Amino acid sequence: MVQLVTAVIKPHKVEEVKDAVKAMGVQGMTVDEVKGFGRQGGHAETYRGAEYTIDFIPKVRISVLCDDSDVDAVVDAIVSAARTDKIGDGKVWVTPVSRLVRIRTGERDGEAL
Amino acid sequence: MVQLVTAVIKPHKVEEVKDAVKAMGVQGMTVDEVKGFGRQGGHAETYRGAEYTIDFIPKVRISVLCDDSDVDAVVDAIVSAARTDKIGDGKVWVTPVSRLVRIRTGERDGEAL
Amino acid sequence: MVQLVTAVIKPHKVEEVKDAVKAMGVQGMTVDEVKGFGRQGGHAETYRGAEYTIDFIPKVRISVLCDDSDVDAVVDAIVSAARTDKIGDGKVWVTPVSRLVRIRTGERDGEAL
Amino acid sequence: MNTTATSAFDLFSQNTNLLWIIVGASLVMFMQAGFAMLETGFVRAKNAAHTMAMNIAVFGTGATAFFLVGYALMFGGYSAKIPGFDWGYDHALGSALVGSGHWVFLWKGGFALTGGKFAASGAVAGYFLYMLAFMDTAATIPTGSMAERWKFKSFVLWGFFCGAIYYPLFGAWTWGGGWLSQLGNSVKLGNGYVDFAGSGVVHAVGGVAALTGAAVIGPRIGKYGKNGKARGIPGHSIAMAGAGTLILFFGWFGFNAASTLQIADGQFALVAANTAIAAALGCVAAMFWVWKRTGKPDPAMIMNGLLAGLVAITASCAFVDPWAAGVIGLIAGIIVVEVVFFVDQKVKIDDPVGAIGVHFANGLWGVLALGIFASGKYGVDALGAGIGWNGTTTHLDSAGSATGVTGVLYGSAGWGQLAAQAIGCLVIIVVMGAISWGFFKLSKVIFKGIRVDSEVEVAGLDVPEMGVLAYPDFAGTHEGLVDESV
Amino acid sequence: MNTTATSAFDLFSQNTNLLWIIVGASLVMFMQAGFAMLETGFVRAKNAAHTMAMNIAVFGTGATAFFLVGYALMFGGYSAKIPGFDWGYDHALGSALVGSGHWVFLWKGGFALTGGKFAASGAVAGYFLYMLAFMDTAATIPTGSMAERWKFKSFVLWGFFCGAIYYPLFGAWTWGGGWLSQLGNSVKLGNGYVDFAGSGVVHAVGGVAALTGAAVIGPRIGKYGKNGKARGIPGHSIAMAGAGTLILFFGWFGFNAASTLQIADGQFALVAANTAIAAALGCVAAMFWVWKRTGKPDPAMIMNGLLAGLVAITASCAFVDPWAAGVIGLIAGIIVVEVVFFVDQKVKIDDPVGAIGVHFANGLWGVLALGIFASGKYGVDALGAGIGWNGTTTHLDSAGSATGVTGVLYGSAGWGQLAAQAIGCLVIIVVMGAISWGFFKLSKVIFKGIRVDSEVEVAGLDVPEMGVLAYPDFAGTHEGLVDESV
Amino acid sequence: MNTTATSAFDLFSQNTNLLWIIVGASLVMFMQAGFAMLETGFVRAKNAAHTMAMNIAVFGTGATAFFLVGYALMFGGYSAKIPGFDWGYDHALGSALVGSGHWVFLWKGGFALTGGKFAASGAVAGYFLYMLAFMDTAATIPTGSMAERWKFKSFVLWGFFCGAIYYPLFGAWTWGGGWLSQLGNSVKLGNGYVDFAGSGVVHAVGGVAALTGAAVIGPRIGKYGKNGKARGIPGHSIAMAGAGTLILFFGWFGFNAASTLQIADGQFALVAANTAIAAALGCVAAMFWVWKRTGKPDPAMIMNGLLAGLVAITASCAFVDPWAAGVIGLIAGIIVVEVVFFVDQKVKIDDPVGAIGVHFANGLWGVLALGIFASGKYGVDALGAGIGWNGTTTHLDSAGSATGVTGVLYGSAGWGQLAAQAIGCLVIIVVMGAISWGFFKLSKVIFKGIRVDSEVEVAGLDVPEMGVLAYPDFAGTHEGLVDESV
Ligand SMILES: Nc1ncnc2c1ncn2[C@@H]1O[C@H](COP(=O)(O)OP(=O)(O)O)[C@@H](O)[C@H]1O
Ligand SMILES: Nc1ncnc2c1ncn2[C@@H]1O[C@H](COP(=O)(O)OP(=O)(O)O)[C@@H](O)[C@H]1O
Ligand SMILES: Nc1ncnc2c1ncn2[C@@H]1O[C@H](COP(=O)(O)OP(=O)(O)O)[C@@H](O)[C@H]1O
Repeated sequence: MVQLVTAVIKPHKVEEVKDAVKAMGVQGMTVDEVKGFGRQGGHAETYRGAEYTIDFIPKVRISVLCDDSDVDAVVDAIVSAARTDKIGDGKVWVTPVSRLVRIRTGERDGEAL
Repeated sequence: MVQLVTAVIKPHKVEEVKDAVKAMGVQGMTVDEVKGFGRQGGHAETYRGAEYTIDFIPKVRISVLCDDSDVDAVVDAIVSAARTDKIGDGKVWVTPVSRLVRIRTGERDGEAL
Repeated sequence: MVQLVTAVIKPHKVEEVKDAVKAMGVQGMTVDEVKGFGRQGGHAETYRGAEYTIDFIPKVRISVLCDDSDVDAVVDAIVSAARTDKIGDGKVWVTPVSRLVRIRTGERDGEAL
Repeated sequence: MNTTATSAFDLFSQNTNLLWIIVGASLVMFMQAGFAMLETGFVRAKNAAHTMAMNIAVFGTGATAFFLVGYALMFGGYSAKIPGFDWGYDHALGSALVGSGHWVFLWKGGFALTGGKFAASGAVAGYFLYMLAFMDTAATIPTGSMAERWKFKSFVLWGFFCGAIYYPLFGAWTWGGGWLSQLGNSVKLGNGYVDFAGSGVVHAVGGVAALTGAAVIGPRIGKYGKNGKARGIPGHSIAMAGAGTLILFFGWFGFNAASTLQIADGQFALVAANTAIAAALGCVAAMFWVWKRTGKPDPAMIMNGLLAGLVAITASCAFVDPWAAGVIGLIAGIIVVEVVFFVDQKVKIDDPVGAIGVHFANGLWGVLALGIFASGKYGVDALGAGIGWNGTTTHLDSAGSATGVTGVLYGSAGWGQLAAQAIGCLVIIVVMGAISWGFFKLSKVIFKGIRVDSEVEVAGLDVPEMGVLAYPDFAGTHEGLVDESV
Repeated sequence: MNTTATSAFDLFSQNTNLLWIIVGASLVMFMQAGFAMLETGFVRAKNAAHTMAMNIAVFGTGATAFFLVGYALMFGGYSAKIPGFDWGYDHALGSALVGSGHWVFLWKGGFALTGGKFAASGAVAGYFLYMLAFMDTAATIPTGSMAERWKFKSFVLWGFFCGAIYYPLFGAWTWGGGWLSQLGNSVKLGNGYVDFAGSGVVHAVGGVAALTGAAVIGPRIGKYGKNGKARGIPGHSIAMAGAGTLILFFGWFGFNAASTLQIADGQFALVAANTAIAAALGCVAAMFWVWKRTGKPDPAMIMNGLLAGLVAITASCAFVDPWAAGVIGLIAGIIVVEVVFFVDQKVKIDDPVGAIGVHFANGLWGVLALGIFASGKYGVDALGAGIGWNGTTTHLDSAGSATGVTGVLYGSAGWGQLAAQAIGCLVIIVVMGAISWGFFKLSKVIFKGIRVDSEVEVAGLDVPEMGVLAYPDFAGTHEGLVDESV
Repeated sequence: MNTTATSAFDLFSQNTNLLWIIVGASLVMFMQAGFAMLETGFVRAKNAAHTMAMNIAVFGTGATAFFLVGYALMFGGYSAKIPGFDWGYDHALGSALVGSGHWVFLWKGGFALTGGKFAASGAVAGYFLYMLAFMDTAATIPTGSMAERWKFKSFVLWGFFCGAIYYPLFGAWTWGGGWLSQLGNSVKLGNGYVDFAGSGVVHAVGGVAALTGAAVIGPRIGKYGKNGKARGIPGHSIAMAGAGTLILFFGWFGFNAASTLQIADGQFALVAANTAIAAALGCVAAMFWVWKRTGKPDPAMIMNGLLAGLVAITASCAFVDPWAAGVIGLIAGIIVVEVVFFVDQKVKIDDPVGAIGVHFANGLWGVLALGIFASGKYGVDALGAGIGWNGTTTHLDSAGSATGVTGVLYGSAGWGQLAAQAIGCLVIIVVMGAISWGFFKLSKVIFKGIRVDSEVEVAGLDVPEMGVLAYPDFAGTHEGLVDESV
């Protein structure tokens, strides 16, 4: 079976995480830009004298589909590559996938990875 | 265990939903900009005389990881904060999460929230 | 019960996929822009003589909530509409949804679609 | 034959003067591009097409009205008083519509540039164009302060109103030779109200409409929190705003230096240098001041500071020494920061681009500064024998000859000049303020509100009002495109 | 000594005339920035780098060709006919290449600005520069109508072709003193084909190439739905397009007013005022017209309307009264809306920026409008004793003296003028249309198609053709970066 | 009466000359908008507000310093040597501060434009303004090469330093009549160092600071991979950069053509034409060269090529024939590609905008090219009887009369000129290089580093340094807004 590993990380860590995941033998991933809100908090700036807060902080979300058997390793790889030990490093989580298809070939599940 | 609550809402409701979720004691959330297509439908405009349709309507997607025990409350909070009673208010749904890690500390599952 | 069908496809296929899904009777969908990394690989360009690689390729992600009973048909519809038979066509996967609410009305699960 | 040579020279030199006016007019017209980029950069992306469209249409509407009506009301009886021009000069085309003698309030004659002399005379056409460009500048100022919420329909009426009546009114009183310009003759106050290139006539008059308009229309949704605290709503493109600022700076050389209307003395060069010096000091002063006040050198304020220096020097640029231009600019840079903060946070009038601080406050400061720093060296006889600047002959010295425009730093005679300037400021605030306030109030009735619905405002004005997205290819620029009240 | 004084004055006044030409040339050259921003704003983000690069490279390629070859073909035998210039004026540098007498079709002489007089003479250099800038304007028009699908290679050839041959051809026939300009002498039609600053020579000639080019290259993928219905494909930055529009407006003062080529009479000022008036009315007319037609005041049409007014007044700006300039602009504003709609929806030629409506249709309207509204006051003797505008002496009145350029509203003599104008229009449509059509057809053979592959077109031309993204930091600007047919 | 007529003409012609200077100064000042858009377009979105703010503040700081101090050091003893100006010309206002005779190194006099003549004289004010605009150009060059990492505080000091000392120093040695300009008199090298509009004085001097600054500050994080290989870091808006390029092109007509400082001969027109020709060839050459080198016609290089042609022709534009202008531009287009590649990939100095290739390398090429291509036709007596260009009388021919500026292609006498040019280049590289390097090294001590923290650099400088986002409404423009080291 296949599972979906999702991570929200700091943007400047994308390259490193990508390399780490690739090194695991995972063949692909999908990323998008998100804004995060958490312990890290935002900060206030002034624009022409009036304050405004930037409270959503830019993050990158990474989605990796992988085999059951690889999930642990992928999660660990992401965690160690994305870690800066500073607040705001983000989260990784795993959700079950009941079916997967590769559009080009119609291959399914593990085959489709 | 942890679950993932996802909501697609109207953009101008983000602040209110954020406040409502925060008020529930949830410590973080991740948002991104999406385009929605649904009952609300799009609308046609003209550009130099030729019509074009804007049929995907901007929405904001909110992802909140929370404890099993908080899921109901979080869903309700989002629903009531995001509601305008007009078509296009959006949806909230819940998916299971089999594992969660906080990157900074390596804490897991409920601890990682 | 309800499930979530997610697809990562080539951007110029969005209209066709939308039409195919709509033709299935599905009432709505949510799309966002993502960047993909996979077999398709990236490519190198030069900017003022120095190389740089565009290794994340723009894709569109489509999320469709639908009834258990429709999942197969929706997946197939997406696959056939998005297919170009060329590398990089993308993936479709299905994840379970434990609960769904329509914000406007509070309707739940199948009702909320 | 010698005579012929001389008169060929006279004609040619007059036409060279006219050339300078046309080059200057083109530069001032180009300022519309600067305003367009500055204002559009300072609004949110969801209102960018609306703001840009206003900045183009304001020329169209304002110019049409000024062409048909405004120019005739402003200069009808005075014509193009371009020095050394035989045609046009002192040949009244029309006559007073309201008032007479030193107390003329409006003129008439030459509507749609028709009438004997108009069609034939390059001089009148050139003067018209230069004045048109100034009108355009005044007209576009409120599009900034009222941006992100103004109904396009209502804005269109403003363009016609400003070009036909609003701007020509104060214009007739000052540059048109009307009552304010004659305060020197009528009540012996210096050379009368003196405003070389329009700190008052253009900037403060446009600025007071920006103020009353913003007050009448109310603040943008979300500008003031529940506690009433002002929130910053950053503009969507600092880069665009910066480019606009530098275009305005360029255009200002036409605005100020070509206001000599002739090149026979080298004064236009001093004017240009003073303009640059005041801009530099305004920029630097605002940068350091805002840095001290908020901890960071806010780019929007660096831009506003440069423009503040330009607005402030505009009235006096031909009458002051370079060091004084520096001082005027420096003070302008501080004023703009303080006024923007004050209006935003204390008065709670919401002005997305800082138009009130830049044009209104520094327009007034510029008018007054002339009464302080004018050195008396210039403006004695700018238009020919016995005529002081602005067509006055007053302020004769003990020997009975006309004196240059003199501020209080250059002799006690300057107090009269300062008084004339203060009267001008008062008239702008009270009379032009009331007229523009009345116009916006009346517009409210005509258009059932001059402000878009709150749903439209939240969604962004571009689609509901203009039918286009400013940036359809960029993610996240429009939060909610449609009127969601279906 | 008196003689010396006189001749010093003569020399100085000639050089002042030349100065105006150089200032004007700079302004016209700056219009390239306006075109670049307008066109780039009106295309999708995924083609923005390609469109911008064309707008810069078209100057490079076109100017190189015009310098080496084009100027010689256009003016070789005529030289710089700048009024009052002793050097250059009436001193033929080369001779006719094709034709003779009133029927010259091409000149030769002064290739690469070499040859006796060229290197020494500021007058020739200045005239060359001004003409270069006009050529550049014509050359850049098709980059708009063919945007978002034109192979860069094929575009490069167009630049050289336009600068070397295409533009100089019609140029030689008109401003170069060739057969069209001599229709007054040869077949007694008014003053011959008269086109003051190039509604026809520049705009319609560039515009017809925009038309044939867009026809040959075909519509963008997705422009016409399965049912054949035109779909709007909004440009990626209304703000950028608006700024470009206002830059063009600014540059137009150089385009039109400096086309007097001298300042000895004040005519340049009337020209400038007429230019602004037509722009204003064009803007307002298009705004209201499109508002009525579609329900919203489309910003793209407000911009196109202002430009339409400018294009239309260009031919006649020196010959008409201000009221007529207003009427010409007003009609232009309506024409542009209708033609853009018609071409887009009925003719189904896809023109992303509206170049056909603005430059082609209103270029022709401008040429004809001169035959209607020219007042007869100007153009009698613009170049010296006995020479009418365009180097003709024709249309002598009953007393045997040359008359000014006169349209049908000012006497039945105007019908000859209108006929000459109509012949000019016909030549543009038929001859220049055929040449440009042939060029694009031939290019298709040379480059195996002048259009990029459909995969590239869908992906956006920026990466495949130019190797860069226009906006790499912004999400969503490029749908599919790569040729996915691997 | 005849005398009066004559002197009225003299006065008027002098003021017309002055007008050209003011128009030119405005154009050069507008180049700041071009630099601002070019540089901002070439950086990443996360640093756009910082880059734009530098481009505005550099005028403010530099101009303030030049007004207070720099102009006095550069011209104190020389005043405004504007041809035909009785006031100002040859009337020393101050005196040498360092050096004497042919070997003056700095002047003094006229600080803050005070002192007898300054306040009164339009001529001095106009000359000051023109020189101010050139200084501004030099000052803004390093803001490009050091962009995306320069502490704003440290940048502010650069502005003051450049305006007060750095630029005036080399300026005094050349245009100020100092030792380099006198090499013809002192050591008989041609007409001394000749640099018509500043390929060296402005571009190479600014460019060498861009080089030393970029070297001292180091490359941007990520510019060089682990293997040391250069990585392209594409700018965030090719469209903005392109618009900036075309603004610079426009401004360059003021830069070069108004450097004649008078219009009495038609030379300014030749200068303008040469400027356009070199730009065209530079653009085309760079396009084809980069196309061949990398497989695609990189738009950034098309832009840099056009600018390279402009920089290279700047020194010699008044002294060469059009064909030579073409050759100089063509070579410049190749140089810029090669130097940008070389600096980036071999020398490994990181210059985000290509300033070193454009301004430094082509500035030097321009200075040398004069020594090769100058035709000897101009510069004999540009400033009055017996004075060669740059105030020299040297290089008398066998008949004992002064010769024009002559390069090696026009006679062996040219070798002296080429030597003078080479000395100028050497002084720029060695002396100005050392001074600017020392300044940046010293700044490092003063500000505890002139570079922002790496966290700030990765996050983007806009919020940490300036307190704003350049594009708050667009997704993905700022990677990590905050200093995450909490
Ligand atoms: N409960 C949550 N649900 C969804 N996303 C979360 C949640 N908590 C945190 N995040 C995401 O993780 C990012 C980092 O979280 P934060 O609390 O700031 O630091 P840390 O990960 O070090 O605990 C946030 O910016 C947000 O995007
Ligand atoms: N089946 C679906 N799958 C995924 N997203 C959906 C689905 N239906 C609706 N949505 C999302 O919810 C948004 C609102 O839905 P819509 O049908 O317009 O109104 P309502 O939520 O009031 O029923 C849509 O714009 C879309 O983003
Ligand atoms: N393991 C994966 N996890 C998440 N997304 C993936 C994965 N593999 C591929 N993708 C997504 O699918 C897209 C297409 O994949 P690719 O391997 O290039 O071609 P194909 O789908 O034809 O196998 C990628 O660009 C990426 O967005």
